[in-house]
Amino acid sequence: MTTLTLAKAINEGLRRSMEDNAKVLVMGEDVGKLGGVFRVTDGLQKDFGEDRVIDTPLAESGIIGTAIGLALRGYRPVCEIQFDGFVFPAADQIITQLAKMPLRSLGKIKLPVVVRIPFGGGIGAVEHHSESPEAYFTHTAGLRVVACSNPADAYTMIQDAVRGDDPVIFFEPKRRYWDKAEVDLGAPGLPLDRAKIVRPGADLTLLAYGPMVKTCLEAAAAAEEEGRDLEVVDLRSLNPLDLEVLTDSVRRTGRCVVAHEAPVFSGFGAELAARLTERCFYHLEAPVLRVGGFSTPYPPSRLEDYYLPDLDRVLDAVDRSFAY
Amino acid sequence: MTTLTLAKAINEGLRRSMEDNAKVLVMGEDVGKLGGVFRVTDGLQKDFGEDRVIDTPLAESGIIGTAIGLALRGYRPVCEIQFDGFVFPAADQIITQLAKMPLRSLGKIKLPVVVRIPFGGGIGAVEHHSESPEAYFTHTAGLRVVACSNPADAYTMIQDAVRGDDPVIFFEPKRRYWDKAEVDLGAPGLPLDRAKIVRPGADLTLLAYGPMVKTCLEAAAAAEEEGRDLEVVDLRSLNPLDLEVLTDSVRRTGRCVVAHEAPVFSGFGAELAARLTERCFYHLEAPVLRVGGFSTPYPPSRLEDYYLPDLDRVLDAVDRSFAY
Amino acid sequence: MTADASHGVDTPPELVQLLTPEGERVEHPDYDIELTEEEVRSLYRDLVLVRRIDLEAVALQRQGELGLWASLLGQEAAQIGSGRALTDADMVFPTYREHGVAWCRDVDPVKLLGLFRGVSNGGWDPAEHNFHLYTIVIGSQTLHAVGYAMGLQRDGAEAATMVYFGDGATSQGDVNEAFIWASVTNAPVVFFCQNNQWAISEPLERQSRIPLYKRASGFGFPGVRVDGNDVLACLAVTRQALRNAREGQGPTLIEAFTYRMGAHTTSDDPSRYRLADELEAWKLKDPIERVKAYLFKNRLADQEFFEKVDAEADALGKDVRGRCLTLPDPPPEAIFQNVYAGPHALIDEEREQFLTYLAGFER
Amino acid sequence: MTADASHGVDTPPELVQLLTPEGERVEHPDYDIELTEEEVRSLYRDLVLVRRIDLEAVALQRQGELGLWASLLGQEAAQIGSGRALTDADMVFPTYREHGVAWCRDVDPVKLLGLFRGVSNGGWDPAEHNFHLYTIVIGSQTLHAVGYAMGLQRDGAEAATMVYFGDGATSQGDVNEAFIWASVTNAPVVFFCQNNQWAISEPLERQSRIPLYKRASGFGFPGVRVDGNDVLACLAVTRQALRNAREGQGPTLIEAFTYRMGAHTTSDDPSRYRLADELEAWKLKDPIERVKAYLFKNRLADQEFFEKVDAEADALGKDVRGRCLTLPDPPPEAIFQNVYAGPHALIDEEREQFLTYLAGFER
Ligand SMILES: Cc1ncc(C[n+]2csc(CCOP(=O)(O)OP(=O)(O)O)c2C)c(N)n1
Ligand SMILES: Cc1ncc(C[n+]2csc(CCOP(=O)(O)OP(=O)(O)O)c2C)c(N)n1
Ligand SMILES: [Mg+2]
Ligand SMILES: [Mg+2]
Repeated sequence: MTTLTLAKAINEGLRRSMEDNAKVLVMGEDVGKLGGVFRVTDGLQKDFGEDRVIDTPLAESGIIGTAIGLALRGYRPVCEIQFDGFVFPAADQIITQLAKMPLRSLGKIKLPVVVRIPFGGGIGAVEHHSESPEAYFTHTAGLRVVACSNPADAYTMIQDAVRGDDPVIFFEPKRRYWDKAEVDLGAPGLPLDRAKIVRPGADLTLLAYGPMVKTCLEAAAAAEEEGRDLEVVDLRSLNPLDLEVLTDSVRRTGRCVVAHEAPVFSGFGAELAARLTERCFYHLEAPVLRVGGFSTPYPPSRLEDYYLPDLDRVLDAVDRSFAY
Repeated sequence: MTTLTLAKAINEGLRRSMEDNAKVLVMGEDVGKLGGVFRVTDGLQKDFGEDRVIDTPLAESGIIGTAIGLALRGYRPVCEIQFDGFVFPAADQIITQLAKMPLRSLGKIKLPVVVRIPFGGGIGAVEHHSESPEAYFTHTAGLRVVACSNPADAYTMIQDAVRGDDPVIFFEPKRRYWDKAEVDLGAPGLPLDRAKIVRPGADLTLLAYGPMVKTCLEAAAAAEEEGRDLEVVDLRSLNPLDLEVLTDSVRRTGRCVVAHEAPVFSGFGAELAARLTERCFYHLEAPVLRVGGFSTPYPPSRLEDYYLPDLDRVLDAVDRSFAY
Repeated sequence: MTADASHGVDTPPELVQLLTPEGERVEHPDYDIELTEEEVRSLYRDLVLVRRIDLEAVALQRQGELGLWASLLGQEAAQIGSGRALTDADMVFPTYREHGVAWCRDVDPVKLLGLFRGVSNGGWDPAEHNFHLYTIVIGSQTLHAVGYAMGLQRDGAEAATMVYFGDGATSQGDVNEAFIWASVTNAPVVFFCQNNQWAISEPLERQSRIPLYKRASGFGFPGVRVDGNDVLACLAVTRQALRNAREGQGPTLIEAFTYRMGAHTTSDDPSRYRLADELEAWKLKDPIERVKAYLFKNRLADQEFFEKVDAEADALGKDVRGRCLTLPDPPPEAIFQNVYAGPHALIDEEREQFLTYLAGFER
Repeated sequence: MTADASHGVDTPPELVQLLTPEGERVEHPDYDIELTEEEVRSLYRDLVLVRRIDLEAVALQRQGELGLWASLLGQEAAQIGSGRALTDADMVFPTYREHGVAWCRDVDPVKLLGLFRGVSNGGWDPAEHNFHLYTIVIGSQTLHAVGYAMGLQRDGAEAATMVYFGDGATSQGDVNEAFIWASVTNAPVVFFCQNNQWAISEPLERQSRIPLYKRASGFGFPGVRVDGNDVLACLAVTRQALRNAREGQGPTLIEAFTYRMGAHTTSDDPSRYRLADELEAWKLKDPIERVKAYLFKNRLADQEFFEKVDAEADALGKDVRGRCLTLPDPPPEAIFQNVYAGPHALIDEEREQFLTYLAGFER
């Protein structure tokens, strides 16, 4: 067991992947000497060389487009998008090419491209540096979408993402990059498409992923003092969902609150609410409620504490659920 | 009253808008001499000149980006994206600029840009010509998103979209372009953000927009023969939703099926299901069910009849709803 | 003047030509090519056969057998000339109109028809032919080509990639990003732009105010304009560019100056936006006629040869048509196949539900 | 050679310079400028004042008063020279680092600080200053600038737009599309690229293998490289380009060759990727020192003048700091304001729910 920050855990996972397979490449803006603006790729270029850790021109479409080409030649590129808000110039390559080319080829082509995206707010940043664009990708068939929430998961999930033969959008909770935890560098993790009950409970299910897992755990701890026993489930995989675990949890508790930072409207929480309601209709004591960002652009940072769902907002939703 | 196809109705609406306001421009690929690949802009360049009906270079980001610049100078551009699947090169300009600039300016800037997108399948086309990307935009705060379903609405909705001061993503059901109906060229339409009950019914609410409205009306007609009285609501506006009309309908009928062509997973139907379940929890006899495309890329056209929700798939969902 | 004098609005474009429209063989100081009689005849045969496949496809579309077809009529020389310059190890990234290049890469024409018929979105194995799938989103394949070329570099392979795109495509951000990537990495890639003068209804002036081959100068690599209706010149220029790429000299942009003699696709009506005169003028520069004239005048082929090729074309057309008509529709469950390489719970669930639903109709 | 000879890997770039690093006034055949003593002193004052604002902002960030700051240190001449070339009617589209241009457009520096403090994402009225909002998504504003210029054309306005971007930005598809749009429409726009040698940690070689000003030649309009640390040259070259634009001669690309003397932003640590020597070499080319030397040597200003400017800078710094500290946070409900111009049911509902929720804490 080693104590690692989440950023360092991904770094170690990438390093392990690169050691295991010479076809694994890392590419993106400033990923080389600088080690990325969050230092997630720190030291990799020094150890694996400029051919495997590529500082790219400043153009996200180019990053994904050339990564696809490299994958077609047998490489396994791990691309870094510097911040969530800068993934959109690459939207076309991701949505029309990366996601659809394997089907287009009737399975002849595999595209093991991982797109790492530091996402979410809470770091006092300027515009475009605090967003949560996951719903754009969960709706894009052909992609796997995952989000890690803690160092141990991050370490194995990034390796699994790199090892798999499908394109993966890999969300990293940037405000948790500096959170530390014990990581067993030898242990295999839960499979990439499995959810994890991170706190068992009987009264209500809190569903979260990425940065909100910690918030939900805090909310559950606070609720405990009021005598409420909340279960917290970390989705880990957003597409596909681990519906067995989710359905079972919601059927047991009869109540569910979904939390994410992205705007609630047409956000990923809607899918969770709609699908779980279909599956748990007779078990639900209350509608699945959603807590998330407002249906506005991410506000200037002096307002982000109001915008981001925090412990209080989560508990408010819990209260509303129990009011049914 | 005049009989017009849906395509011609939009053409007439655009013409009216351009006559009313000299600042209104039309721009896009092939919108000039050709009149657009669907002839929606037919004749406009001839009558309003090349300065107001602009054949642009072949680049969607450029189309939206320059339209934003023109709007900043006081123009009201109506952009055509040639097909649904080609909107993604413009995703960045739409999502990070068009949608967010008004807030960025604290309201100093208004961006009356309309982005017309012929969408949906059913025309036997090759890849990228049959998609339904609405959920990418409904989740993007700062945009209004509407979809017309018939000539009369199309005629007034396009004018309202052009007249408003917000950016509007305007979806046109391409396989209904040639549907004809009576249009009153003088009458004002329902406000742009209002839903319309296009067939009243008591037993179940069918929610649809764009091309699926017709399919749902057919389904309702078929269900009638089996003694089921289905209400069909045409959303017209996807963001914002006309929740009053929707909630009232679902509370009355106690059952709801949502239909769209886009993949169900993380699609816009999820928002409808989640939100209406919150609002109608005690009235619902069954979960809100969704019928839509599968969670796969749009298939080659020889398979599209299986992929697209048709009368039978809608009725199957209706049956499932009544089975609760 | 510090303003770059080469911004070139005034410089008249040069055109590499080795065979005039009248079938005269001409010299070019930088590009020449030694071909056997047999090789020239073989190029002629290629041109005729791909035109026939194309005509057959247009007819099949008219008869409702294809949803759409993008004709290569007029662009045969650009495609055969460049396609025959490739070695097996080279990798090709086409648009949706490179039926002639597909022919050079031994892709069964019926697979191309399948795409336009709607039985698949692709249909051949790119690795088997070193010919990537058709790409419909304009320009996006240019970045794939550069990425692939970066892979070739890392593999130390003696090969290059060649990517096709149209005049309209040069306006897309992706194509320009591809130029940047290629020049910065010195990737072994040849950008082959078929300037057929039109992007659907838009003439070249809507995309550029200078000749397209000059675009390369802004990115620091060579650009060359070749007579796209001259199969010999296309072969010579492309061969040279590919060789340069393989030898580590980086990218080249080739502008093949040609003409889209047909409609943009079978859905298009060019009479709405261009004059018939233009087509008539280009007919005089037909890419096949000049080779025929050359072969004939120089007695490199006789009537018998031409008849044999025509007969072969007829047979090929018939074969392609016949096999197109019997192309089976994919089974409905194909919708769910190959979306992911690994297992995927959501796809599995939807497939199962769908098959149950379908089975309900059989009861 | 038909390959465009101007692909220019070998051509050494020329640099328009009117004032050497030592403060010598030099002639240039194409660009010259007549300025009164007063005008040169005024430029000097601008340079000093914007550097002071910048230093103050860096200090404020260090003290936790700003979330971030993107320093213009070293780029003052490029920004003041070009900014002072503008007329009131011209419209400017900046990136996030054009504090010097903002100064020329009379934008209150505290409004810039507000953005980096996190009280707004913009903060000034673009129309009031003809200075658009800062744009953070690299390159996207270049298309807005061209669109605006197309509007100017339609209005018959005697004005141009100028758009700023960095060396890194030249790799973005949008920037290249902007070049295409501008050249095809002959729009009155000046592309002002501050090549400060770095895009965060990436040196220019990651973006281009030839001098950036040559990019324009690939699109058919003039490009020019100017000494970006020479305020006179920047003024002269920009003035000329803007005049050309206003007179219907279309776009120009100006590459201002300069250096980012500080970190990319206050979050950055340049010691990880570049050598201190480089900075030392560029310090000798400081944009302010050379003007001072020129004024002093030519007795166009005396010690008193320099002291007065310094005092003014001190006062300005103090004023800016003071007002920054008292910048009020926006009220929470500002989250919902200005998202849409018209009424929007969803926003209204969320605002109401949120305010009710907030009120719950007050009970
Ligand atoms: C991104 C994108 N936008 C629009 C289209 C629609 N479209 C298909 S072909 C075409 C014109 C292409 O012109 P060009 O690049 O010159 O190639 P050509 O068809 O002439 O071979 C357009 C606009 C598309 N396929 N992709
Ligand atoms: C689309 C996009 N991708 C990435 C970033 C992150 N980023 C901010 S500044 C920067 C470097 C910009 O370099 P350059 O264009 O040279 O401008 P400079 O900062 O040197 O003035 C990067 C990569 C961004 N803001 N936008
Ligand atoms: Mg063309
Ligand atoms: Mg820079």
